[in-house]
Amino acid sequence: MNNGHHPSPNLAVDLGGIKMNNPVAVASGTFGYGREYEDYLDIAAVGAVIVKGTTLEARLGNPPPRIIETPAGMLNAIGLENPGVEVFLHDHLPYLRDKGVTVIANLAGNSIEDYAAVSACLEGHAGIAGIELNISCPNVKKGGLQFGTDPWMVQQVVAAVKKETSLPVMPKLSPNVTNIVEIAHAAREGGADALSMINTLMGMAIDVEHRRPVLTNIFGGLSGPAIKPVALRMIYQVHREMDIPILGGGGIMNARDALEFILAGASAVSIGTGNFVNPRAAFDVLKGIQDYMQVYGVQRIADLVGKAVLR
Amino acid sequence: MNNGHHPSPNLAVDLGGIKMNNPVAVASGTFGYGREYEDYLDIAAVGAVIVKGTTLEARLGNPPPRIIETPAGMLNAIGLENPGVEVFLHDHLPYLRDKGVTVIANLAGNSIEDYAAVSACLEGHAGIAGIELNISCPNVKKGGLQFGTDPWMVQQVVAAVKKETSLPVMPKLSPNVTNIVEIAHAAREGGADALSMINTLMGMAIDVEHRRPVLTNIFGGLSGPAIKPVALRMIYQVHREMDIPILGGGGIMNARDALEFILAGASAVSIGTGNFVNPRAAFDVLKGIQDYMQVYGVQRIADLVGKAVLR
Amino acid sequence: MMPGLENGKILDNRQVAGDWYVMDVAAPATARQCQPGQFLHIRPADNYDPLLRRPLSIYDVLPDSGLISLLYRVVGRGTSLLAKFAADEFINIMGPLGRGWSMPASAENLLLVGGGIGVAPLMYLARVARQRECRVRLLFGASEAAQLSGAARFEKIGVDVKRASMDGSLGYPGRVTDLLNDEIATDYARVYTCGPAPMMALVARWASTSGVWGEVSLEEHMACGVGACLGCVCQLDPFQPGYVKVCKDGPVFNVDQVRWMQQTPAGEVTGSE
Amino acid sequence: MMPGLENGKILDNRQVAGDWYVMDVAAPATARQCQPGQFLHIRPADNYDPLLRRPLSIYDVLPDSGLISLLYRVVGRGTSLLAKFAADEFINIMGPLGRGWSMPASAENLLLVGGGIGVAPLMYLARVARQRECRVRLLFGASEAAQLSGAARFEKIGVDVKRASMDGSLGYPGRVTDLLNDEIATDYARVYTCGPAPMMALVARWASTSGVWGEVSLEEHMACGVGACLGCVCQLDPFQPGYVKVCKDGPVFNVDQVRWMQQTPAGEVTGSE
Ligand SMILES: Cc1cc2nc3c(=O)[nH]c(=O)nc-3n(C[C@H](O)[C@H](O)[C@H](O)COP(=O)(O)OP(=O)(O)OC[C@H]3O[C@@H](n4cnc5c(N)ncnc54)[C@H](O)[C@@H]3O)c2cc1C
Ligand SMILES: Cc1cc2nc3c(=O)[nH]c(=O)nc-3n(C[C@H](O)[C@H](O)[C@H](O)COP(=O)(O)OP(=O)(O)OC[C@H]3O[C@@H](n4cnc5c(N)ncnc54)[C@H](O)[C@@H]3O)c2cc1C
Ligand SMILES: Cc1cc2nc3c(=O)[nH]c(=O)nc-3n(C[C@H](O)[C@H](O)[C@H](O)COP(=O)(O)O)c2cc1C
Ligand SMILES: Cc1cc2nc3c(=O)[nH]c(=O)nc-3n(C[C@H](O)[C@H](O)[C@H](O)COP(=O)(O)O)c2cc1C
Ligand code: FES
Ligand code: FES
Repeated sequence: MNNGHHPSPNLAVDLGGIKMNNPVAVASGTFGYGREYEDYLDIAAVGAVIVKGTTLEARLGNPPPRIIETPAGMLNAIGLENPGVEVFLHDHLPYLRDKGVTVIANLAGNSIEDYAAVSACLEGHAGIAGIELNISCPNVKKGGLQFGTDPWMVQQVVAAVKKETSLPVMPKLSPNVTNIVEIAHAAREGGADALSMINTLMGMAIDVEHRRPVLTNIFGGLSGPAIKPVALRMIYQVHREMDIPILGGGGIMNARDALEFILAGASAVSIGTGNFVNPRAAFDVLKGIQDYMQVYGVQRIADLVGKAVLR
Repeated sequence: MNNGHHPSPNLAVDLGGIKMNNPVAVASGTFGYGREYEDYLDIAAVGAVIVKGTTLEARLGNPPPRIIETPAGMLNAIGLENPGVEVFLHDHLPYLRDKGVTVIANLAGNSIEDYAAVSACLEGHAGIAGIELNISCPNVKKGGLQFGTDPWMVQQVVAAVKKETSLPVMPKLSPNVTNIVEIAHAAREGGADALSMINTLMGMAIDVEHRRPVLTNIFGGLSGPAIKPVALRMIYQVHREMDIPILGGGGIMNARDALEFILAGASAVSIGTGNFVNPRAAFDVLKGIQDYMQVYGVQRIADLVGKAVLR
Repeated sequence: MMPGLENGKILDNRQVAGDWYVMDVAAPATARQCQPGQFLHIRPADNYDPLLRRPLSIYDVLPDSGLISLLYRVVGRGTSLLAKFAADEFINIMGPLGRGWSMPASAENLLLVGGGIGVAPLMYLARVARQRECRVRLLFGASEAAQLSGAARFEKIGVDVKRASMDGSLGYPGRVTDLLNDEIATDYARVYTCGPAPMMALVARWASTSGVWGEVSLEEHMACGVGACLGCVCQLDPFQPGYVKVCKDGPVFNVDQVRWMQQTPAGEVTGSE
Repeated sequence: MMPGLENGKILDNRQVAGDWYVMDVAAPATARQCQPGQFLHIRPADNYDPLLRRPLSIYDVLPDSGLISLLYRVVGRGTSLLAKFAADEFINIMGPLGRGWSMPASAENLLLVGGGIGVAPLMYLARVARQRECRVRLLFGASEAAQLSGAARFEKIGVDVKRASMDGSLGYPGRVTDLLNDEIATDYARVYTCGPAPMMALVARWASTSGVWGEVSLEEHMACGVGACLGCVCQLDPFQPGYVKVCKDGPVFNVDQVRWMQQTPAGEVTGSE
């Protein structure tokens, strides 16, 4: 307990049941299984490590090239390469648990049954704080239509996962939609405990010398500072319409960016591409948020959430 | 006529009836009424000047701040400030016509009747090569839902305008949609002669010191290099599904960018934010396209359209 | 007057006080066209970070030598990059842009009031006015003495400078507008001012109540700089609907066009600091 | 070995031939950790243009003086920015990263084959090998004589260098792999190579057919550099599904792991040029 005149700000966040010591998480697919960044920061001190997207069975992913830089951003088409949920549970989770890392599992699938099954596998495994559902995957039964672009499918998939798990469930919304608020409502109808916003914008790049798409997959997900304005807008839209905790991200590189997200309505933030540029980004962002809170005398991080208002 | 071994490449474009001498246009709202850039380049040599969005009656626009820079982009919330169609026809059009400028009118409204009425006003005025319909406007009769986000409204508004005008009609698609191909189909059903893609992505920015949205309008349109990957993806998606000329734009700063759009499926390109950075951008981009065609021995610009293919 | 685009060659770029810098650029084609009170639209980097140009007033011009001087304060990314330019490097400038000060055609008595970096658009005004044999007095206020060092440049061409500093380190200790109390309005044909909005509001009030013709120079964030994007608008009078474009209709406006508000919330008139 | 993040101080950054540069950086914490064949992930600009880091091989290291040298070719935006750094400026480096060359523990005969800028990861390998009293021969091929000037650095530590230049201006006129014809495979315990993919393929074939143990260093576009993003993968054998991460599993791989194709379309194995 700090009894001084400037008590350290309270940074703890309860993200719909996901308990984080501080509001700065690292985003799925950008931080591996945590270990990869161990040389750069104390991964147990990160608000939450959202591990690489996991499917029921192992996936090889897409053929390279898988990434390409774009103005203030990058495109990726990894194709969900991962060793499958069993390997995650047995090779990676115990290590993270022993280290005291706050782990959020990121799950993906191509059918409602996939999602349900992979979620069920997590039951009984200690050390998972919650589930982030990557719903930007094609639903093979619906001709490849992405789950995240259809409110009904969003509701169904969330509900199916809720049935299989005792963990908090946080669907990760795709920004490639006309009406994000409608999708958010559907997610809550399905039983979402929190929302993660946003996943990547779908984009592409062309190699003008060879006259072909740069990525073998043609399309890729756009991340990085370029997408920050879109992410902020969507979070603001959802936060002003409904009362559900939001994990906000998309282009966060520094504390100022993170504060924009929190003021727009995010209870916590996630850093993705920013880790590649600065492997200590999560640490630096947290430090900057603390400094801001001290300067402005903000006691609890929750006091900033959604506080951007026109006056 | 060039009788040499390397004939000058054929740059002319027929954009669904809009005849352009070359494929490089300047985008609505970024080039005023052309005159503003006269000191920097020969505006009659620009492929087409798409003038500022015009409504039936004059509009004051939004209170400032209206613009803010973002990573590799900018947000704008001008709010369609314009003097109304009559002032355009009498104060601006004659000047452009006398100069020999290829003019595309950009029309906007808040009801189908608005669009029809403002289109009808253009009839009988020489010097307009075509109409670009800005359908990223709220439909007041549908509770402010944007025309461009609903296939049925898109079809209706295009059809209504087609009925009033003998000019080629090119709706400008909003990228803030789940399924751009569906919108494109609707536009063609409505009678669109060409498509303009894309308008701005909806975004926002927050002032963390003052804890308020930066723009008085809260939301603004994101333009500039940041959005290029999204624009390319949408054009590619539409071009591969349907056979309609596309005016492509979104973040074009140089010839390489423009060529990406053409290879993705755009018959011509438009430069918006790029004009602010380089007031001679339209000239420089055209020059760069010509150089590319010479280097690769491309005879007609049309030979490059949609030629990005995986091999 | 034909504005243009020029790669100016930097002759000097020096820190003059704290975060204030003066950059001298050889840009003959542009220099020839410059009028007092106009601005240049400058590209601070040859990349997309930052993307947009930055407007800076024309501080001084020697048209015959093709030289333009800029006085700028480092406040953010763009101006930080400007401060890093070295002699012999090139910088892309667009301009001159905007409607500058209305200049007296012949000898008149002029009062200039500059607050902080707002003194920038007043130097070339003073130079041209002195060439037309005007008597020119500058009330120059800043936060600290070092910033007032530029006063010498004005004095060199015969401007009578009265200094004020907020920290009291040089000249009158306090606000530059307090110096107006010592001025007799009828001594002046014109008053020109640039500085923080509250300061300009006081000068404008002084001018209006004492019937002196006056002009102010305003600021807004800009994209195009040429009147094309409608991004830089400003509502001169909150009780009258409609906007002016600071880049094209201004940046200079007559004091009578502007209705100053006590507060200057977002979207209302603000001026150079 | 603990990789880290360090602001290295640039001691020198000089053009050595055409678009080839050598940068010497004082980065003691990093230098101590470097193993031959590893790479550094470098931030070419302190802004978002470009956003991502750039991987560069460790060309040479003097661990005791905390000095790292990089040899790089200017090919795009990031490397152009690198070339602009001046002495006494700082550059942010992350590393050392990746799995470097498998080093002989004691004196052995080594053959190094470097094609163009692919010679970069071979210098520190040679230095460490020479410290272990290996006999080292380098077949060094480049397009022109100037690029071969770096051979002196190898010779200085007792490496026997055979030169080849495509323009015939120095050494053997033609491809460096032609020099393999003069080599007797049984003379060597190991062969190490880095260069354009077709070159490495020829070296790999020579090693395999003559039964010499060999390693190659591969390249792929990278984001994280630490095995977290799965962006830099490469399919070592087009007939075997599955990918390796060049940044973490490599960049060095055994010649037997890689099945070289005649063509190297997008997505297949490519090597340094
Ligand atoms: C007509 C005009 C003349 C000016 N003359 C001068 C001058 O002579 N000396 C000087 O120091 N400053 C002057 N300014 C202000 C100067 O343009 C800003 O300080 C500068 O653009 C800040 O850029 P930045 O990247 O350093 O700051 P940032 O805050 O990082 O800039 C972010 C964005 O805000 C804009 N911006 C920030 N502050 C201002 C401002 N006060 N006015 C307009 N846009 C702003 C920038 O152009 C940019 O688009 C003038 C402004 C205008 C409009
Ligand atoms: C492990 C490793 C070691 C390397 N060592 C060296 C070295 O010692 N000296 C040297 O000159 N080059 C080396 N390269 C290649 C070097 O990384 C690229 O030339 C450089 O990234 C190009 O950046 P750019 O911005 O100048 O070019 P751009 O083409 O503008 O780069 C655009 C993007 O492509 C990536 N990229 C472009 N070319 C390559 C490439 N060949 N390999 C990987 N990514 C690429 C960039 O990192 C960037 O993300 C190495 C690459 C790898 C993977
Ligand atoms: C290389 C890469 C891989 C990613 N993999 C996943 C993934 O497996 N599951 C997922 O939900 N999101 C994935 N994402 C999306 C990120 O988690 C994050 O939502 C997105 O990149 C936007 O945030 P940013 O701009 O901070 O990177 C990935 C992003 C990148 C760049
Ligand atoms: C300041 C500004 C004003 C704009 N005004 C209009 C407009 O009136 N009508 C319209 O259809 N599009 C308008 N746009 C959108 C542009 O025409 C263009 O579609 C968009 O900016 C994307 O292209 P860019 O990235 O090249 O700027 C405007 C864009 C900007 C930046
Ligand atoms: S900056 Fe574009 S209109 Fe003024
Ligand atoms: S660069 Fe991220 S895994 Fe190799």
